[in-house]
Amino acid sequence: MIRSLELRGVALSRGGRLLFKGLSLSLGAGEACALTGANGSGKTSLLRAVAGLAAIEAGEVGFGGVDPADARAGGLHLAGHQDGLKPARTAREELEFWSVWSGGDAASAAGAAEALELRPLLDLEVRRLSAGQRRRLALARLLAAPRPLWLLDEPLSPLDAAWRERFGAMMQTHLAGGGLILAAVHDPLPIAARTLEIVGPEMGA
Amino acid sequence: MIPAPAFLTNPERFMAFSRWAAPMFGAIAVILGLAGLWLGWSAPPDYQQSWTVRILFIHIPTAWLSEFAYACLASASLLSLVWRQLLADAAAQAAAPLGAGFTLLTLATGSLWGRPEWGTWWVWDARLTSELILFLIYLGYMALRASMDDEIKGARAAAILGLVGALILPIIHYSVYWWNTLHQGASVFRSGGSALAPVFFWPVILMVLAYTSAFGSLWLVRIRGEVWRRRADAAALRAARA
Amino acid sequence: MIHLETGKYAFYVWTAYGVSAAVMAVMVAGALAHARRWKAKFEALNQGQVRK
Amino acid sequence: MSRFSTLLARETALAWGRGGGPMVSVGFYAGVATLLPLAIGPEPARLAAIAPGAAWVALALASLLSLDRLFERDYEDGALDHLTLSPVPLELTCAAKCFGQWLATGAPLALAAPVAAIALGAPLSLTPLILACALIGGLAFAFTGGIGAALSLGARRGGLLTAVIVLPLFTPPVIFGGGVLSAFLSGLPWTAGFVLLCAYALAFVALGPLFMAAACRNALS
Repeated sequence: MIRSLELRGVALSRGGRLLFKGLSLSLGAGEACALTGANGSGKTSLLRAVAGLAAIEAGEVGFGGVDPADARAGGLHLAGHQDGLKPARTAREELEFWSVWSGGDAASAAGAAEALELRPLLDLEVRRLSAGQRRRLALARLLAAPRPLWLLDEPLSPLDAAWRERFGAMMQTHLAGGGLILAAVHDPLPIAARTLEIVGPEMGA
Repeated sequence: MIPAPAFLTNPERFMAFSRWAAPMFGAIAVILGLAGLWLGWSAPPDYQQSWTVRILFIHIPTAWLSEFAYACLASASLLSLVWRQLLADAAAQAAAPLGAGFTLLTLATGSLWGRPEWGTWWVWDARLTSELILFLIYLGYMALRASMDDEIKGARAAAILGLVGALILPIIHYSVYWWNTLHQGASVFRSGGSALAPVFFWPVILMVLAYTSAFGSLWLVRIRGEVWRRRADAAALRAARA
Repeated sequence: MIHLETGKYAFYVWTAYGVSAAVMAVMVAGALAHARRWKAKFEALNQGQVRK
Repeated sequence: MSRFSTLLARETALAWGRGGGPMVSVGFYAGVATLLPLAIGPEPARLAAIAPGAAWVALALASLLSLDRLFERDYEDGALDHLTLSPVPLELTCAAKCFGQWLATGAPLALAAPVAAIALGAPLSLTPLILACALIGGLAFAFTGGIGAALSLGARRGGLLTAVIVLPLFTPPVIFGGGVLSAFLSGLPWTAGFVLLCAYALAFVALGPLFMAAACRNALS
């Protein structure tokens, strides 16, 4: 169970080019942090590095005593630009698979669909859903299988104002339950959150 | 880190070492080669194999080198994959074209050697067939390297393929020999050296040593080229950002 | 002494040596050209520090 | 264990693609088997000589073709990220993908193999053996092909590259399978070859996923 996230002196490069170095952050339970920075400054790469998909050049990513391998196996959700949903399968099939795969079950999947008002869309094929509906289906995965650390990559972009508000409330409840959120964003998050800007290679110590 | 000698792990030291080592191995290769050929050609014609034994002088070394080069490629891949040695990746990438070249030479000299006896230019003989499959493995390795845009990912993917090749090579050798005994009976090459008259023993040894040091020299030169290529890429990146 | 006359197999023996010489030459030239090309490219990009 | 079975069900369903997957593979297989007599001539004697071998090679090519979407689809749409972030090791996930591939396209191809062999002139008595070989061989082709599919993630011309990487890995099963069929037809003992084919397939069911997972992690990084 992840209680905190520590980044100490993290340096990251992509394709041989240094993105940033010396980045540090400490996030406790119930806290959120917004990652800002220009396009291509490495926000997505940092989220993937925290998730263990990308290797860091230097520094350390700690999960408060929890072994990183265990933390990354079942302790975090990574919601990226791509939602990983198969166009030819129905929303129900996809949501139930991802719910079971992430540790939930059919019931929790139904609950998540209810919370995001996806019930009428469940029997539609994913390719028939709008961008906003697909994003809500992807976000339903976060609710269907509760995991402490949310790594969100511009989660709100395709949502309309009403849904941004409602997802803000869901993020609030997640934090209230002791969860952590690290979100890469362009426009500010609808919840109280610290900000960490990725300036560029010359940032840090 | 593995306690390898400095010139294996540190590019700077390697470049200094290879600057003199490459020409040295080249010179050794030429000397041994001339000695081997002179010794081999001055021996009386071996009556059973008549003159085609002289092709063996340049066939056996390349057959050995095509396997040896892959062993070098695979061990360099292991080093680059497990200990993330950049120099090892350069070494693996440098060994592939040479290995392919020697495999081609083996196929060419092998079919020329057999031509008078078989009456055809190619026979699906066990050794030549497994040489051909080895050539396909080199081709696959180089194709993978060539079609990956991202250098770093391409290097790791190629290292993984290098290890897969090392795993599959003995299996392929076994299955080709099994296939050969199933369909054709004895192989054309009577188990290499043993059928060779003793007078030709030393020339072959000399030629194998000559070709191996030629490979050593060429490999070092190609690794230097790969190091320069990586330095040029880094310089281009720096220039782009400056 | 060296017996150059190679009887009726002369064609195959000399072809084998010719092919070997040619392929080796290509490999040597290729390796040298590869090294020289990238060294020149590096030095062009680097102007200042010329490293051995 | 429910996660693995759910994943296997999903992979099999994706590979099955509402009948599309096997239809394409078997269609290609039938196509190749049809081209052979058109090229070699219809004389039964000549065709019968190559029938088992040709059916076997065509099976290998058909298995090869149905592989290139094995990892690429999940890699491109981000699903591979989520499949990796799970207590189920990536090696097992890769094995599930290959197994699903074998179930959805390998098995139908195995059913088509005897038909193709007989159409090309092989005797009816060969049917049970070629079916068994095609099932086991299909497993070997799926798990070795998976290595090529994973290694060529992110490469240009991925499908063709997979073929070039994987063909050397196909040579042992092609040799063993072909050997078994020709030994059977000429009345020689064929069990040795069959055991070798099974050994090869099982070896790569065990080892293949290790290489695939390493290749996937590399592609994702």
